[in-house]
Amino acid sequence: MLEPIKVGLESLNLITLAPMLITIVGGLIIMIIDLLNNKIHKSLYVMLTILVLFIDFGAVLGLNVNERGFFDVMLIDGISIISQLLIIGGSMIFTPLALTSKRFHEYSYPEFFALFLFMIAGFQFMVASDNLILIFVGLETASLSLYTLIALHNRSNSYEAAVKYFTMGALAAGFFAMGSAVVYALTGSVELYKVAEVLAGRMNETGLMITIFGSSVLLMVAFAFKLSLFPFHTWVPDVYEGASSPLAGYMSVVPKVAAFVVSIRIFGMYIDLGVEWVRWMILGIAVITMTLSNIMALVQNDVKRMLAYSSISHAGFIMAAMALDTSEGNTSIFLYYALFMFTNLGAFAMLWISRHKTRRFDIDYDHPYEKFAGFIKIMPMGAVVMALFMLSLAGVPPFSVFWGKIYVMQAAVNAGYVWLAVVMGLNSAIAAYYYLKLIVFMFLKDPIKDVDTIYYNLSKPLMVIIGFATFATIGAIFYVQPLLSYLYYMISASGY
Amino acid sequence: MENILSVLVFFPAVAGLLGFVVDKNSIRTYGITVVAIEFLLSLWLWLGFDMANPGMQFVEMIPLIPDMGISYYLGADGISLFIIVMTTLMTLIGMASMGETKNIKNMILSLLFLEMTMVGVFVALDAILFYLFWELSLVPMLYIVGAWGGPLRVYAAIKFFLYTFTGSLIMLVGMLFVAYIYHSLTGVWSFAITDWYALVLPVNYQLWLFVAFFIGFAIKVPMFPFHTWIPYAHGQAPTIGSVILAAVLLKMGTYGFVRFSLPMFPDASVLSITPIAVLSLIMIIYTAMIAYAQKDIKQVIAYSSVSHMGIIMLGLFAMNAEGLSGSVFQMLSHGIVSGALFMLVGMIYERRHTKLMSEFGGIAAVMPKFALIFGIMLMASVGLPLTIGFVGEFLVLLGFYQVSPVMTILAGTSIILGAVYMLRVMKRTFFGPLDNEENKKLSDLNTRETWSLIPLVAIVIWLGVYPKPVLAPIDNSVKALLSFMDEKAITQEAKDLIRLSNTTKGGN
Amino acid sequence: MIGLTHYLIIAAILFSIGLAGVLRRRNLLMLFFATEVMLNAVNIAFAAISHYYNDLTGQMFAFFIIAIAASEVAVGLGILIVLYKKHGSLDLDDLASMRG
Amino acid sequence: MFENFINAFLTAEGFAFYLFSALTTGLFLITVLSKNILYAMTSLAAGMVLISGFFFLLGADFLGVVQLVVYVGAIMALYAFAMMFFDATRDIKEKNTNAMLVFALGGLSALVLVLMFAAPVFSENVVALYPMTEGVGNAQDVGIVLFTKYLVPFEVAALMLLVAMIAGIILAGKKMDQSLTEDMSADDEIMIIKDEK
Amino acid sequence: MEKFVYIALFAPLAGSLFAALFGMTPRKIFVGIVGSLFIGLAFVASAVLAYTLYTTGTVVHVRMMDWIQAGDFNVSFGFVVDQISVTMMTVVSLVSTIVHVYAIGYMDHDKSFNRFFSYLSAFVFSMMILVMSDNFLGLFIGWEGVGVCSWLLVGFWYHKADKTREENPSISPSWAANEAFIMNRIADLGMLIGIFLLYWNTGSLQYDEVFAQLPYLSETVLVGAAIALFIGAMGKSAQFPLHTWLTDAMEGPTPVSALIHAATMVTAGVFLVIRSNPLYSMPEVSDVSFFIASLGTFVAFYAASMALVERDLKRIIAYSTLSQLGYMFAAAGLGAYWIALFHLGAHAFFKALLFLGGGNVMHAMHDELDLFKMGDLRKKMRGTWIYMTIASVALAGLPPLAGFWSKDAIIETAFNEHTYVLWGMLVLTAGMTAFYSFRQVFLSFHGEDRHTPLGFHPHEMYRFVLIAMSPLAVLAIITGWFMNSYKAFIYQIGDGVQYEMSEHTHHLATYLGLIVIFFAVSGIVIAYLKYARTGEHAFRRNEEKENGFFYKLLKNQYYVPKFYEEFITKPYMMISEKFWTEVDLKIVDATVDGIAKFLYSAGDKTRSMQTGNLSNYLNWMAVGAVLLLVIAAISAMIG
Repeated sequence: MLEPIKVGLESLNLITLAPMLITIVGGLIIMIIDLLNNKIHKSLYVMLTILVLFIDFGAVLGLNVNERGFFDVMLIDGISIISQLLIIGGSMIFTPLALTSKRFHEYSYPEFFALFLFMIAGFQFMVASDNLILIFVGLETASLSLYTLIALHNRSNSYEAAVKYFTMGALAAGFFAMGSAVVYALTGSVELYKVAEVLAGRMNETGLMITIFGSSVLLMVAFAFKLSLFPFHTWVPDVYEGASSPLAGYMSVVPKVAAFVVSIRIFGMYIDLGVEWVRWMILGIAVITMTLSNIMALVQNDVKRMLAYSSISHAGFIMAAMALDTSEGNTSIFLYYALFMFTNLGAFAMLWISRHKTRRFDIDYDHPYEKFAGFIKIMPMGAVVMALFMLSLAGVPPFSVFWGKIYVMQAAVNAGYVWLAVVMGLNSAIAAYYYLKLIVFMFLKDPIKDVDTIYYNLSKPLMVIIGFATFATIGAIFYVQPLLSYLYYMISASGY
Repeated sequence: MENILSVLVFFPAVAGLLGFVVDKNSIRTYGITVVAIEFLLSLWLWLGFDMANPGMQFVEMIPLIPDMGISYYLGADGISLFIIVMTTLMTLIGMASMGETKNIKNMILSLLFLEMTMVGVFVALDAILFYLFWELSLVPMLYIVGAWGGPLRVYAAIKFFLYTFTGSLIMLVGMLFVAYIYHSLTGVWSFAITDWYALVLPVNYQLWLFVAFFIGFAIKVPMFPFHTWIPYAHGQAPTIGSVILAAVLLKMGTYGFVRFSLPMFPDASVLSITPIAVLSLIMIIYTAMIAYAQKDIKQVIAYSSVSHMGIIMLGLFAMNAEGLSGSVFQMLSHGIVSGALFMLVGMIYERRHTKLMSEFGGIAAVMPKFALIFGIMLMASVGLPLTIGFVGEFLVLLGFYQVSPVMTILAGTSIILGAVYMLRVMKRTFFGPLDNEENKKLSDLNTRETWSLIPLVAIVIWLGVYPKPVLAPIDNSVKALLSFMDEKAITQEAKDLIRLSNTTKGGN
Repeated sequence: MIGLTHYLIIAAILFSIGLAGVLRRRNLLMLFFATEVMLNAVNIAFAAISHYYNDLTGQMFAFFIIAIAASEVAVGLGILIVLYKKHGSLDLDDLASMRG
Repeated sequence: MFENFINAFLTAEGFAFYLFSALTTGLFLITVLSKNILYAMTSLAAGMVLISGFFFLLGADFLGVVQLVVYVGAIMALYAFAMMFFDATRDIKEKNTNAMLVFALGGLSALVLVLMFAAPVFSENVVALYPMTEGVGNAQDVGIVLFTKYLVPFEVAALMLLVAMIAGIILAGKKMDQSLTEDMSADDEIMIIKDEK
Repeated sequence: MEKFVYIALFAPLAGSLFAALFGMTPRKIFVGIVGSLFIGLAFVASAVLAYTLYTTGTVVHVRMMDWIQAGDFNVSFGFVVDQISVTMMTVVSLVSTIVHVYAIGYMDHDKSFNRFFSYLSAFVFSMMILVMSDNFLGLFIGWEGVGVCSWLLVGFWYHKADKTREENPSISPSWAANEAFIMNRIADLGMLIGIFLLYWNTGSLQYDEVFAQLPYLSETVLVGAAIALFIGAMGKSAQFPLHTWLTDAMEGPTPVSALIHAATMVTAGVFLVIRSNPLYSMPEVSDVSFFIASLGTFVAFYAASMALVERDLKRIIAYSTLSQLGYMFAAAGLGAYWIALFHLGAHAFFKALLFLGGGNVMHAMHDELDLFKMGDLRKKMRGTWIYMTIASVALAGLPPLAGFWSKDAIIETAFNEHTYVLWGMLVLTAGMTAFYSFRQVFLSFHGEDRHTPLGFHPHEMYRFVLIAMSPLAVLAIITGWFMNSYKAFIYQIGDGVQYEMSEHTHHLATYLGLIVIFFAVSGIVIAYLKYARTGEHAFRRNEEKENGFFYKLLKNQYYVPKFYEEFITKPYMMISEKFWTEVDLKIVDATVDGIAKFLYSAGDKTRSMQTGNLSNYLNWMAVGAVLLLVIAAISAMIG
């Protein structure tokens, strides 16, 4: 017979669960409020969400580094903390975009905000564990919420986007499961630290390499899908186009941060084990991704699709850094996303406020370049700010993304991959063209029509958000140092 | 005022920000006042500059991102001092003579930001800071070319931006690599150029890094075969754009060679003398010939710029004080002269809305003042003694003669070919019968135009007759640079060449 | 004796069948069937490995996969419903309003 | 080789394995190949049942039951309702299918996966972290691990199901039928932001 | 003495700037007067310096200020007044003064009168720098300065349109100006190279320092420097093959031709060789020196031959200038520097006189220069006729006029150096010189009146102009008489410039002189017989002869300008066009754009993978996954 198991609460280290619980409870509170009174304005939910996230943020900040909890399922190491901070922070700044002057469909649902919070909880679980099961469950929780959030935009395009994302996500989930199965077959464990131990002992067994490679490939497919790497990126432009701008901007940052954390855990492990092949596979995919998406972005007619391709390219950029498997490389991922986040927030917010229900400029697109023609004449500040974001994305110093970019390239150089840095440089040059294209439209062309209605959606809170994004983008030079040393400390503390 | 360099850099930018609130009708006065103050500040810098000290002065250093070794590090030496003064001067004069009326506010503000980046490039002693200003300078220029230019302006603007951007990204990789080496040797991260100077690199590293930096700088210079953006940029840009572009932006490239390539990679520099000289020769001769084939006055001057930049490049790689000082001096001279020429072309364009030589002829009769000033600048451009153009060109050729007499003879053809295309412009535009009806009622320069050109004429003659106040500090710094290179070079060949090219036989 | 390999191979084959189905299907509903096939194949693998290592983790994993499959179906069908209401069709080929 | 096969086949486990294998393969092939959604679904359901057979065969009784309950009971029921909702019982035309590509990819993936699994993945050295206890029922065993070690994933799974529920409800809900996005064609309400001309 | 140096130097500059102040205003006569006074002042200062030098023998050396200092290179504005430079200064300032005064009359009706004086004075200033500088770079300033002034003055009537070469061999003033400038620049490059060579091998550009180093230099350096400097001299002194600009430069106003293209600037090349006499006297460079002499002789003959058939009054004088420059180079090349310098001075006087006389004719004939349209002008222009005759006699080399002494000395030198071929050619050329000079005099002033039928009503020049010209006439007559005292004066410098005929030559001097005189007289006689007579012997044009090969060859300047046009100018234009349209636009630029276009079209192509069809997306995903798996399997198997 089984002995009754006694578990002390102390040993569970429940505090590790606190951040996720906060978001979940927050989501439930919103649902309950809705039950009690369903005539409430969206701004309440927005603010509630931000408040919950604020508490969450504090809770994460208070966590100690390198703790495990709950039978070692929870892992609170440096990257888990910083990635949670990024996830929460990103969510906090994207949430207020709901506060447009015009109401959009999804924001009339309190469930939207509940799902949003659940999604964040899912991401948090994903990053705060090295157990493939929890990662998988967290991933799916977040993904399923996200699919729903996209569909809630309630346009024909959003359904299409949701279906595409969902279907491909289901396929990716299959690959993830299969990959985990192979890992499990190899090591008898799905906990990565254990996996690493066992694998290290089995590296020299003959005939096993094929399975090791195969396991990495299967997992790679799942994460390449999430990270939108070639050739698993095909959903990105369509989904971004179908989703609302805030969500699209959000998708280009937060889910990727979560996926990167898991990728670091998994593929970093492979590379640490000496499976150089994985490194080369990732490098190859990364280089193809950034190049191909760049040249595809060149020919886009819609700003949002262009930004979608650009986010693919940025992801490829970062993926290359991940393949380096150095502390600097890993730091650069977070630094990059932390900086990219603000710029992206600004760019998508600018798109968001110019969004109309009907397409006024182009039958196919919401945000064709023509819409922004002659912006400088219509609203100089708006054009200047948008141009700042574009320049930042293009990597023009001293705007935020530049610092991320330079750090990534420095990491590549330090790891001995000068060619990679050169490829990155050339890619940035190609990318500059399409960012420039928008600037050209805004500054160098004459307005086409409906000049007065472009900033349809503008509201005070959005102006604040954009202002914040602008300051964060311009002033990056002043906070890069503390950010960087914090990130680097956290990452090296957790041994990556 | 120890932090005068910071003031110099940020004063125009702050003024630019504040300028957003200034009323559209007063913005021109505002802009001119600001750049005039900036010019006075740069004169103050000159005044406070210790001419006898060849090293960096007015140094400011504030660590910005210590973890990456990036700091806010400014300083000026004899080489940068005058380029800064020239920058502020040309901005002032360019703005004062500006005839644009369309969207004047945006133009003025762009110029102010542009001035910040230009000054920034020349005072930055931190590689990343340098890169920052370098890249930022593209943005206002893009706007100026793209918004106020000719029919192909957008193409020209994008080409200008992307070309330079691409090159500088390669350069950035080079910078990162140097920082990496610095770190692996010393354990400290640093992007400070002065720290980098201390690095002694193996020759093959030097060569690769030299190439990386070369691509960045060569596109900006622009060296053959990377020069094709410039005819478009100049051809399409508004007058002020061309003036700034020719006077200052091109100098960034050559300045980069002096600041980075030469002291950091002395052996590679010595090794690359021949390839660079060959490219420079192609620039000098080939573009001079192309200039001769042009039909548009502005294009002639644009191509002549390339040709003159070839001379500057040649001087940089003469590896002796004569050539290097001459080269730096020639940067100033080319800045002033080509700036003035572009202004002149702009003035005639404003009157006739064409720049084609075939449209003109004999206008010296109706615009004598214009013809006179154009003639003076033309003569300075072809390097007439006692004008500013001669000193630099002569010293460069003199310096390079020690390296290769044959190449110097080929390069010397610039004094012939330059005269050929320039005199053709003069003849076809100003001489001959005044037979185009539209030209008969052209008005001569007005007061504003005259007074904006007269300072330039004065400088052209003053520095041609008495270049010492400018040349001496340059020479000081250049000598220090050369002895530093000699000390640092690791191959005997490089040492020998640097020594050899600095000694005259017999005498003294 | 039936070894682990046997189970794994049947799992591999079923997985590939599911994959082929995903690729082949044009009807979204039937495409979802194929994804179920894939997940089920993985479940077999987990159960088998679990059995041969005498370790419960595999069964746990399979258990969670079943839960995930269930959730996916719920969400997937929800999306399909809104889509169907709008488009009146579940045919993949009708879904190409965004491209390029 | 063949002898081994015969020997294996002749044991009870072996017989069951091969039987289930053949049947599941066949059924799932019908699922992915059939033009009739009813056949496809039925065969899928049957295949699920047989897979639970595998589980029982492998001693994962609890899993087998869950498989039957969740898959066959819940999921298939959902699919059945959906099928009826979508009125998808008619034959589906599979247009534009590049059969070659599909089978090549399917075959290739099968080949590579089989190659992978044919490698000696099983190692005697691997020590079970959560061993099955001798003489204890599978359900009990599972229960203990699930509510200790995997309690967090379990709860997250609950959250996931909640999410799925909410999602299903709101997506299928009536509010999705019309757009709640405000009509923006009312231009007279437009907030005009423009530069002073 | 320093103040005289500065006065001589800067008085012309002051005059120029003064005139420039009124550059854009209508004609003001006082501008011309003040300008002339300034130049006169310079002459006085020069004369004082010359006198002082003659009496005391002290060389004045001033160092005004630093100019270029870089590295070891150090050049200042330094001026030296020694026997050589003071000769030049005096000649230059004297001729300039006269030309200035002359121009007041000549440019009377020109609306750009003030501008003209500004340029002319600026030219004198440049010329003063050229001759006074104590270093090669200072010389180069003047060298280029006179080039620019020449450009300005040749192109003074810039408004004239281009004509075809058949209509006007010089095409147009602005064309001729550009040609002059560019051709000089070609030579200047040579000179610059010489300067570089000297600097890097001696460490200085000061004449005295450079010359002090000469004995220690290798032969290569010496020869190189000698050749390079001489190339510079060839351009400025219009030696073959860089000679075509000089005749074309006659497009400028006549005072300009007199001052720049006869008396002063074109002799700068000779001056350079004389100045650098220590270099050219080095035994290592004797071949170069001999080449200089040979080229000079050749040019003397060559130019004279073209003058034989020329009909344009000014161009004839230009050819004669060219020819006389050849004489000077012959002397300098043979080592007789002081003789060359003496001829330079003498030539300046009579040639300026000749030009100014020509200017009078031109003025009278309303800018018509065709000799065949003149004839019998002496009745209407007596003063001019006298001047022209004096100058022509001097040029022809008849005693006792200036030309005889100096030219005879040169011919004698050629004999003395045993270069009999050169001697022979120079003697022959002397005859030709006499012929074409008097052909010109006879055609214009004697023979039948051909101008009245054509509607010309010539009149004599202003009296003050004629008076102003008189010093030149006097000098053209008497200069030669002072040859020996000049010799003593210039010998003060030292060994370098001293040149003495050998005993043998000295012995034969009289005979040699007679031979020259014989040739000259023969030339004059032939010219008289052919052109000066009236009535039935009067000159008639001979169509047949004018279509003859030799006539046409000479008339077309041996087709050299044509050759330049066909083989240099046109190909250069063509290659330039090709470089622009074919190479720069179609290769270099197209490559850059090609990269961009390639990327863009690649984007367009890859874009098609984004079909929007989910099935395709799934296919991509599966293809990616399976491909990765296959690669993984293969690479694992390989190792």
